[in-house]
Amino acid sequence: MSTRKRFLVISRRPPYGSSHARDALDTALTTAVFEQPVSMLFLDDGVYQLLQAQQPGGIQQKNLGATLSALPMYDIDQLYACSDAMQSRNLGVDDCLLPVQLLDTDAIAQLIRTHDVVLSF
Amino acid sequence: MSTRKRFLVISRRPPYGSSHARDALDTALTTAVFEQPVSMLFLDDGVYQLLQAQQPGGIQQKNLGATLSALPMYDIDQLYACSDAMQSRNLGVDDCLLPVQLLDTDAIAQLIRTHDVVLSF
Amino acid sequence: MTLHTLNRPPSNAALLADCLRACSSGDTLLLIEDGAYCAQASLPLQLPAGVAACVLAADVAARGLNNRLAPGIKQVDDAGFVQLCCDHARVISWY
Amino acid sequence: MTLHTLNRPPSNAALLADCLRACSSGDTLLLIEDGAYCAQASLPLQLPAGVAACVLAADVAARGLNNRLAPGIKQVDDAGFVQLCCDHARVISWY
Amino acid sequence: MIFSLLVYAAPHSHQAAESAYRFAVACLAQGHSIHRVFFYGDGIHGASALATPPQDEPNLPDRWQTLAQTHGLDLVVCIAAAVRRGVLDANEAHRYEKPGHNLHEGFELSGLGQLTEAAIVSDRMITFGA
Amino acid sequence: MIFSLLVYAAPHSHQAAESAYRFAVACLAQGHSIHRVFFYGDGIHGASALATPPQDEPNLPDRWQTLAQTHGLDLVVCIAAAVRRGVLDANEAHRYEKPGHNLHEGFELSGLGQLTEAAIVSDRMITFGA
Repeated sequence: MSTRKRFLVISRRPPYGSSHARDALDTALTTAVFEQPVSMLFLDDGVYQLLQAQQPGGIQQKNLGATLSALPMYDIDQLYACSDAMQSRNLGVDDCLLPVQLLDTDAIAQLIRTHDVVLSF
Repeated sequence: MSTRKRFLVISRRPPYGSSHARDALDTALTTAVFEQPVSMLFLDDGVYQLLQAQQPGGIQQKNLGATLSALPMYDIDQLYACSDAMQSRNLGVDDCLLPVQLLDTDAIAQLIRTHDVVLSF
Repeated sequence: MTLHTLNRPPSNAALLADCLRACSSGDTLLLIEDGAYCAQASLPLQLPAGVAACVLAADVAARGLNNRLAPGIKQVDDAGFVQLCCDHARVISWY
Repeated sequence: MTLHTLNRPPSNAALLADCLRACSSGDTLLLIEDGAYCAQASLPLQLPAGVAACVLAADVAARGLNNRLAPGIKQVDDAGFVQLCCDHARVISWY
Repeated sequence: MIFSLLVYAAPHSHQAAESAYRFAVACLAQGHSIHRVFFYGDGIHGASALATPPQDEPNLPDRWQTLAQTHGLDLVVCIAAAVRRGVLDANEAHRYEKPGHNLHEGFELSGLGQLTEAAIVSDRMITFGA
Repeated sequence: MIFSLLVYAAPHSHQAAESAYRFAVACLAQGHSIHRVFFYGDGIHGASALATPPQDEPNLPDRWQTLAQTHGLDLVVCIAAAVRRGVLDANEAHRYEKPGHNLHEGFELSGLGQLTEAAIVSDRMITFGA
């Protein structure tokens, strides 16, 4: 495994309702542990993962927001969110629990072209 | 089980992609076998189940359309479809593999009020 | 009267539309799980006349939506969910 | 260049929109499973310039869509799917 | 009132499986009775004896069994849905010559008619789906 | 070319599980090689030794095993996803003191890192999801 590839993990689902968001996050973390460069792109309802003040104790789940906040510690700092998805949900970067870059349509297509492997959840 | 209840099975998913359509159909058939009056209502992509000429041999699945065609033999002849869902998909009653009554919004709400148990898939 | 539960976010527009068109006056819509996102003030529900909406409190808290709810939507706990089932003749789950 | 596969019907409008906005000129969209419903002439795809669309033949036949396809959308078999993967540098699955 | 529940979602994959359990607990706490919980579709995985979630995630099959013992619920798993997906009791394992069985204690495999019967004898039938 | 597949959907619940198998067959028929098929999320049910579909539905775990034997594929199941959902090999069953195990022969449980590794060494990684 001397080769390095640029990984992009796309996360489109909201947290908690299904395991997609958690699985996307675990995939990104594992990829980083394997010392591959990894970016994350939040699209559609996936941007809801970024909302602050998640308190999932009442539904018997782990806090996904807390895990997301730890991404920079794993050197996952290339975090992107679809600007249209944020705007149509009335979310701003100030509502987010960690810094993300907002991308428009052209920038999303460009981001994809700069990655070797794209895993979507 | 001397009581009789009026059952409504709502089927909203297209055939083949997931097991929802098949499970809705099996539920309706079983309910009829238990001699309960049962109606079926096709909403949203569920109306695609009604399309003629389904040939799922290439995807290793049973023909759902063939099972649907058999519903009247099980005395399930109260079959309804959402007229908006049909129209927006360019489907007419002539495209359907068995006779269904088209219902508008008011008629759908009315149909629900006349049933005791509603099971949706 | 019917209790409608809905557990998907507003992006599942067809589901929400089907649910709302199936509501009659006197019905109640209870938003659960990812349906809690439908309770946000920024995406106002087009409720038919005579239909009330409420949302499961644990799902609101889980998703960090406490400060984002539309004013007309009441939060209920699990006991409230059970009570709503008792108060309506039938329950339809939209998912 | 990227091959995009999509396996949900047009009612999942947000998925289709995300897929199409992620396409660059030279990319190909392959409709599979319930994605075959997106290949219908009655619901024309808004493909970006330079993006071709095709659909998996077995999924078209399964769903009874043979006479309903948009003219510009080519049917491919499983071998064609594999070839499309080879012809593009990466594959993204939209589901 | 008499309730029955239809669980049509798998634990760990969809929240609906956990919502159903929470609802059942609330229902019983208010003095209602639950006639049957019917597991259908992917919901049948909620009856797996081998499910081993991490310590900080609930083990729903265990919890359902405990609830059923305490309150006399009937936990019925659709046999057709379960057998094709790989949840078997000893009988089915024997019938199909499979090397083992994995239906959790306290659950039983039966036909879809048990869903119809539950709907008939209960005042309310609530579906938890995905 | 070297392919790897990510299967993120369960047989009998979503068509994607069957699509993945068909794709693998077509891939091999054209002379490509498949380095690994990685089963994740609900896809892990595709590795159940107890799955018993009706005669007219394909048994995907059996078919994957046969394909793997013939063509030397690596069938890896995400251990974290499998264990919480109730698909165990003998080791995990022993570790968690479970009464049996149900991982189909020809599959192995391993970490999510095997997905990363597969993506690195393969020319193409194709996801079949639900």
